[in-house]
Amino acid sequence: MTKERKTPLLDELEQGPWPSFVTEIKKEADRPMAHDLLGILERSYADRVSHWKHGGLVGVMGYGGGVIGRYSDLPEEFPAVKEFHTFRVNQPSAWFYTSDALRTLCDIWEKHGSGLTNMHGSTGDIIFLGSSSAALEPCFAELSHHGWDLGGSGSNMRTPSCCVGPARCEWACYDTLAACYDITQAFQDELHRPFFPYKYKFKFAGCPNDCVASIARSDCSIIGTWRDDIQVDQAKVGEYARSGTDIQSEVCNLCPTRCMSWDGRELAIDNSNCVRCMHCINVLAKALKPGKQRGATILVGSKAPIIGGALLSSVLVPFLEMKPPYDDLKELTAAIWELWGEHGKNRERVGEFIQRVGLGNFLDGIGLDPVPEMVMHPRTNPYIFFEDELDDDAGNA
Amino acid sequence: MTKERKTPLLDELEQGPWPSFVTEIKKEADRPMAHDLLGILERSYADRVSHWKHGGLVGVMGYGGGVIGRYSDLPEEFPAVKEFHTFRVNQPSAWFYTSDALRTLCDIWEKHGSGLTNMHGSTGDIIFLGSSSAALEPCFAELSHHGWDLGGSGSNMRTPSCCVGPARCEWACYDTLAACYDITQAFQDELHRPFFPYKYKFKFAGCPNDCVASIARSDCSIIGTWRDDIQVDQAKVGEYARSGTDIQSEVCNLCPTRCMSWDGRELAIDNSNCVRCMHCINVLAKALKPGKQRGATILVGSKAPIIGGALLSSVLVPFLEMKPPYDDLKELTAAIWELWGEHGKNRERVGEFIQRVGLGNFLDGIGLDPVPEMVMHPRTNPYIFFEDELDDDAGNA
Amino acid sequence: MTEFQRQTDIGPPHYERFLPPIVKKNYGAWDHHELLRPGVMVHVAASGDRLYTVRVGTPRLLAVTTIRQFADLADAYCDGYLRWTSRNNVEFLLTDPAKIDPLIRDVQALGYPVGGTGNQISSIVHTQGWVHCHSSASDASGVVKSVMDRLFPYFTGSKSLPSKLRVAYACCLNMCGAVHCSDIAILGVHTKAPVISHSDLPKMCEIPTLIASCPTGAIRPATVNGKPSVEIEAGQCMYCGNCYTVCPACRINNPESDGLSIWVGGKVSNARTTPQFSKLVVPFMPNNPPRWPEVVDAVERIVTIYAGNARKHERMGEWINRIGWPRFFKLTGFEFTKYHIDDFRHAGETYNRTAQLRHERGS
Amino acid sequence: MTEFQRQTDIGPPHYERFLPPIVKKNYGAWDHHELLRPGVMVHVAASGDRLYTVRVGTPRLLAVTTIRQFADLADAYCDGYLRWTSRNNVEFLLTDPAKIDPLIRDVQALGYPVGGTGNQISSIVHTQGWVHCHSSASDASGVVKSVMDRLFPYFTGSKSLPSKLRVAYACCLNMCGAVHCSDIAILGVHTKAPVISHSDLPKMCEIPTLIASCPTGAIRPATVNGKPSVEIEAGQCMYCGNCYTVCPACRINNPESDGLSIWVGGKVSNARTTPQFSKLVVPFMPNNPPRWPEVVDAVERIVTIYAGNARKHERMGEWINRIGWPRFFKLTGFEFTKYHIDDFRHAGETYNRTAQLRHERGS
Ligand code: SRM
Ligand code: SRM
Ligand code: SRM
Ligand code: SRM
Ligand code: SF4
Ligand code: SF4
Ligand code: SF4
Ligand code: SF4
Ligand code: SF4
Ligand code: SF4
Ligand code: SF4
Ligand code: SF4
Repeated sequence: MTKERKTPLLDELEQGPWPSFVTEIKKEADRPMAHDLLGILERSYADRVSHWKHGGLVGVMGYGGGVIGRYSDLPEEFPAVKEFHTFRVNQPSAWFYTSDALRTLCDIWEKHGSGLTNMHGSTGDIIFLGSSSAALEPCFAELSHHGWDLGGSGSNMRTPSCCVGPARCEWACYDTLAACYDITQAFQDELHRPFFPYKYKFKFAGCPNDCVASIARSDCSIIGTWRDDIQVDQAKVGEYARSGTDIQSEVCNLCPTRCMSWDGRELAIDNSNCVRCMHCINVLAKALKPGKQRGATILVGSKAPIIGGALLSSVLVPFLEMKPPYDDLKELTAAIWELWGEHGKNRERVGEFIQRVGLGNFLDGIGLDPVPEMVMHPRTNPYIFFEDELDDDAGNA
Repeated sequence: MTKERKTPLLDELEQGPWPSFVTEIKKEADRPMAHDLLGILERSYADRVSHWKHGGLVGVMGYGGGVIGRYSDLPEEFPAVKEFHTFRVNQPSAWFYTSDALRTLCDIWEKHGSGLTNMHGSTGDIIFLGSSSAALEPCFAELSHHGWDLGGSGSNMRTPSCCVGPARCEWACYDTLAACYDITQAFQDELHRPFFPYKYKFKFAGCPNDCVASIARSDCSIIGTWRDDIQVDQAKVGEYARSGTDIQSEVCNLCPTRCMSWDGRELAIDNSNCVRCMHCINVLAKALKPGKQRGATILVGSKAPIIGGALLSSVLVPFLEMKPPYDDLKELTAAIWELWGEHGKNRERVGEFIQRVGLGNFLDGIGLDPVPEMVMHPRTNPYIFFEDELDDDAGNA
Repeated sequence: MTEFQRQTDIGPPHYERFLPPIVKKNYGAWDHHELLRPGVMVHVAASGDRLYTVRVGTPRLLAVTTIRQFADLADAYCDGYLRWTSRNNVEFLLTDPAKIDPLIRDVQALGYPVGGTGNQISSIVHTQGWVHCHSSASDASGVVKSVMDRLFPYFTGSKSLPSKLRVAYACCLNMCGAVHCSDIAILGVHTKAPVISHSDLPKMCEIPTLIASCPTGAIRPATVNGKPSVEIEAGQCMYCGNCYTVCPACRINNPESDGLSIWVGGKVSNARTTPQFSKLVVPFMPNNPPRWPEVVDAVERIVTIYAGNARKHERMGEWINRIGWPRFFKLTGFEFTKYHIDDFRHAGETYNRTAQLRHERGS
Repeated sequence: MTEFQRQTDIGPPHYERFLPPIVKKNYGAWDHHELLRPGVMVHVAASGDRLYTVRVGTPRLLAVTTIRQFADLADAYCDGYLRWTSRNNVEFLLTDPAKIDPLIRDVQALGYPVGGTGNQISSIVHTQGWVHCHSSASDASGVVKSVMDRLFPYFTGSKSLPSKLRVAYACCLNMCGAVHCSDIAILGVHTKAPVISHSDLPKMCEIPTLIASCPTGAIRPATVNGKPSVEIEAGQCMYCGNCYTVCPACRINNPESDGLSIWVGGKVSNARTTPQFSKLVVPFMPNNPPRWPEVVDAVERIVTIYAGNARKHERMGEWINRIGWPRFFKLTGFEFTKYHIDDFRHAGETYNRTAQLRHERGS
């Protein structure tokens, strides 16, 4: 259809055992967009520099997000990718699909765009890579007609995502898929119409293994945990021992609080000192299980480095039952959004906001009591801003 | 001599088993200064506030430090302590005395001052508590006549101090008394004539037990250590085990790197992973000893909180042989003083200076190569100030 | 196009539509799992039902052609059900163990490898690079492909590791991924201050926002050729590119000085040790497309030395903590420079505030 | 007074003049030591020589009368040799074990206790307080005396502890001691912003230095009654008193709002764990001379609970780390408030960045 491109540099990347993104692009290269993408990318490989420019405001009617605009700086040479916007299509919870659903998405995207995707973007969306401005509206119409909606971009709630959880994992301490879906639906307006100081991400992990890296990259990380004792099947522990697991060195010695002991027959756990790290359960998957009183720890504030350095989420609520309709979580979220919405600076993530105003003041603002679980340890510097009503409150219990 | 004072509040503090500072003051209260000190102190106890004012510049001729000026805000009522300055008399290494030397000091101080002391001040000096301005010169003349000199105050080197070390401790990895004495003598000018941005303290500890708290409160902490293997007498380890020490739980399990193992007969140490923490040696004092290749780690920068929060000293030189005449340490000190002297702000301790300019730049400035021992871990944020000559240097080895 | 009924705020389709029947039946009632071989695991439900998963590596960038091929395979072997993982692998979900081998054969025939479970290296979480983003200091997909070609045996399981090892890639300091918390992270870096187009700036950018965007305060207002603009104090710039993000007239991309850095020892899970940031190992390596051999060598070196030295269950950072950073640098041969010493806001918190040190016997 | 030969820069006397002969002989050649009983230990040299030490508690503030008494005792039992320790105890150095008991009897008769070795509580390192310093938020010696009266059995050994427990006191945030790294620290705190004497300020203080002295930038230049002065933004002041240190016209002392705070879990030694700062437990307790009962009770409570719960060799902070801060607050009954959450420069570094938490079974 279009004449073959010379892409000697990219062609190198078709060698080797790992599947090649170049091959993927070439699969669609009989159509202009992928064809020109190969061209402009080969140029980047030669020039060692990106040939994309900032996006500007593009999108679909009534939404403030969901599309990332992109223009090339070589529009004459590669006209088909002069405009090369991406759609962020909100993925289903835990990225389950049927073949039919996938074919529908492929059909739509082949019709309106490059035919290239990211399965998935880092936030979790289905990424449709490369659309012209004109194609945005019709593509969206067709998507939504088939029951698909866009995810987030800009200063709004971003597309929530979750681990596979109870759908296939024995360790899920709450229903990650349901919670993710419920929160996404409950906050459609916040997802689609930017009105926050900056982005706000949710990630739902069913247990402290955190298979969606929620603690590293979500403003609100919901990590499953339990309150009662680890369930132990001593007979099965014995089986592990007999079949070669060194319980002492592989399990007990790696427990962060060393709260387990093994006498060759019984595995004893001081559950009051267990920090629910999952390690023993991970190693002895058939013998040990999380307790039965399950819920989640809510942590806030993680993000990438810019401006003040990367943050991990930190504990806000040590334990929350995660039962539909998730009112506690929604009320907490509303309180955070209200405070941050009013006092957050432009482009200030909630984690940075908390650092600026201080966690203590933040708690005051959202109406939550301080608990020692929120900090690794109490302050070491004596620079305390005592408030006027200083007396019994701050004193001895 | 003077009529008895009513000190009902202070008298309370003569009750109880611990020796009382009030009793000490009363021991000298037949003379006016201690007598009035009781009076003004009783007043503070009643008023719950200090009755001392700032010092102003007082001192002895030719010295910029060694005396802390102090005036009371009740000069009419307590005329004898209207002026109540302290001398800082430089203590001998490790606070060893003969009875004769003490008597000489007492005679001098009884003659010229209140007869009250602190044995010793927190920095290490003998503190003569309470002298009039007029008595300063004659008191100093008599002190120096008898071989005693003043310690530091103000923005200078402060009086160095050291642990008892080789004089009575089996663990001393270098001669703390000699090093402390040598450095004090070598830098007499820096001790007596303030010309630094702020104070600079040395503390010498013979081993990582750090019995002078050097890592917490000296701009330069010299902490003894060793390079080779811990000396082990297995027979004596066995004796400990037989007489009730649980080697596994009391020693092996508390080793920070868990580099020891005990099979009931032999204590094996992976010395390559031993961090010279002293714990095993402390517990098994008769069986274990530091290695034979001894020296010290040099750490810099500790201080109290104001302004930027308290600091602990951090590693500058992982290992230095501490042999007289301590040229390495002196050269290092000279380099630090030169850089900090030129670029340090007024009232900026060297630890704060390093934080402000960055440890990397500080090392450049004093001509020391960076080594990984200086940090707990390499940087986590990507905000690297690359210099122009970026290439092989920063790259792959 | 009005044939389609445009809707808004409907949200994603309900996930239950996509769950295989065996999942619906045993939802929340899984008992345990076993790793059968690299890339293949079984989850056993309390009911006794067994769900087999075959994990397949992808380049993440997928053509619709490929997705359709996957859909066909799902129809052939999995009653049409499949999922993607949080690291961009495809998982085929089977109930019949007899179909595992045929499925694997077909998948491999299409060019996609099976593996990435357990202690294998899984796919590299990565970003857009020169394929789509304007601020990338290097390409993403190309570096990832080059590294994965080399690490391939660790994905398929022909080489094994003491624990999970997560590799991530981001093409600029915005770090669109979990690069800041990965066992090994490759990060695109700019190393020269942006060049300002003073003619474009006034029309493209708001000057106060631009000034506020700089973490180190390197940007100051200035009048250039009589027009309001800004200037950058080069000595204060650490090349983060945030100004470029908010203002296209501050171009930071530079073929000569852009390149890649390598970080290690981060993690996300709470297992054993708390989540940790990645730490700098190699501050800069040149941009050397199409194969970035220096980067690939460095990553392989780290993986090999980790594989040979760490203990079972010990993640990269846990291993390094046990042996200490000095030994890590010695073992890997990378140079420790002043760039490794933090000098940003909380730098002092990383200084080594103890005399607990490993020493080596002198001669 | 010209009878005396004034000299400068002679430095301290050489320590060798003061070393007992047994120390000179065995200098650097000690083999081991044993704690014989509280306050008494023996150091055994490689030569077989045995040096006995008797450790005696003092209030640190000593009258020359007392020092002469100590000198007399040293003559009677120790050939005139004695030393002070880094925590202000006196150590009598004996070679004849038969003299230990008589010495102890004499020392105790003078009113000074023997103890403070091994895992006993040693003397409280402290500062000047109302005895000598202008910026003290409370007295030092009086609080120390009151606390030590209560902790006395832990000094003499009639009560015992799992490990060393170091208590320190400082009367203001200047922290003239090791308060910031002590197992238990008592710290005098101001809790109201300084009151400025605008009439004195111009003559007593340099305004730029004063402004620079404030860690939080709360001090701003102002003209008051036509004269240059400063004003303090009360909401920004955290009462550190640094402005008062540099400028007497910024008086911070206040009988109503000055008081004491309590901190725990610091340490200095590198044994087992690295040196650690002390952490806040009680933000404020009123100044209640002459006995400060609230403070004494709180300290005793902490010591008792530590003594009853920690394991052998476990310092205060090590124990708390093992059980976690939530349990420490629960066991001791102190309230956890927003004041316990750091909000200074590196505050964020103390937030709990993990899901590793202890939970309690619900009902
Ligand atoms: C597409 C995606 C990368 C990918 O290849 O997958 C992406 C792409 C961009 N991100 Fe991102 N981010 C993507 C996930 C992330 C993540 C990971 C996550 O969400 O789990 C992060 C780190 C976590 C976090 O939120 O901090 C991330 C942190 C950033 C930042 C830094 C934000 C910060 O507070 O530091 C920026 C800068 C900005 O917002 O201006 C940014 C900005 C951008 C922009 C919009 C660049 C820009 O300034 O215009 C990129 C558009 C690239 C393009 O042309 O396609 N992107 N970005 C990811 C979204 C796909 C999706 O919706 O599923
Ligand atoms: C006497 C002594 C306390 C004691 O009772 O023992 C003392 C007393 C004073 N110190 Fe100190 N400091 C004393 C050891 C310390 C220590 C401990 C040490 O040296 O090991 C520290 C903490 C370590 C450090 O250096 O950071 C210490 C940290 C301070 C500070 C805070 C310095 C900082 O950088 O944060 C100040 C404030 C200042 O310098 O303006 C200070 C200031 C003062 C002043 C001069 C108050 C002032 O601003 O005028 C005090 C005079 C009290 C008086 O009237 O007698 N003093 N000061 C100690 C000196 C005795 C001696 O020479 O042996
Ligand atoms: C499928 C997936 C969840 C999903 O919703 O997509 C998943 C699934 C499982 N994870 Fe995971 N994890 C998945 C991403 C993660 C991530 C996130 C990431 O890599 O970005 C993490 C955090 C990694 C980190 O710490 O940096 C993660 C940390 C774990 C851990 C903790 C490992 C550790 O010791 O630190 C376990 C426990 C184990 O493996 O023993 C675990 C265990 C598991 C188990 C065994 C859970 C179960 O019983 O089913 C699943 C099979 C694991 C396997 O691959 O062997 N999963 N797991 C993700 C597969 C990604 C992939 O394609 O490779
Ligand atoms: C005499 C003195 C040194 C001096 O030059 O004056 C000294 C002497 C000894 N110390 Fe110390 N330490 C002395 C202050 C310290 C300090 C500093 C302080 O308290 O301000 C520390 C750091 C405390 C901290 O970490 O906060 C200190 C931490 C140690 C340790 C480590 C304890 C630990 O496990 O953390 C040991 C080892 C041990 O006791 O097992 C030790 C051990 C020793 C030994 C056993 C060393 C020896 O073999 O002779 C000495 C007798 C100890 C005893 O009291 O039982 N010494 N020791 C100091 C006595 C102070 C006092 O009067 O109470
Ligand atoms: S986070 Fe926990 S519940 Fe979720 S998939 Fe991973 S191991 Fe399972
Ligand atoms: S879950 Fe973690 S903390 Fe709890 S017992 Fe198991 S290994 Fe220990
Ligand atoms: S610091 Fe070490 S050498 Fe010095 S007295 Fe203490 S234990 Fe002995
Ligand atoms: S000195 Fe410390 S680190 Fe070394 S072996 Fe002994 S306990 Fe372990
Ligand atoms: S990491 Fe940077 S360059 Fe890469 S996609 Fe994200 S914003 Fe763009
Ligand atoms: S690249 Fe970063 S540091 Fe440099 S001027 Fe721009 S915003 Fe500032
Ligand atoms: S701590 Fe403060 S009040 Fe006490 S002596 Fe030191 S400077 Fe003075
Ligand atoms: S007391 Fe401290 S915080 Fe308050 S004004 Fe003075 S210097 Fe500033």
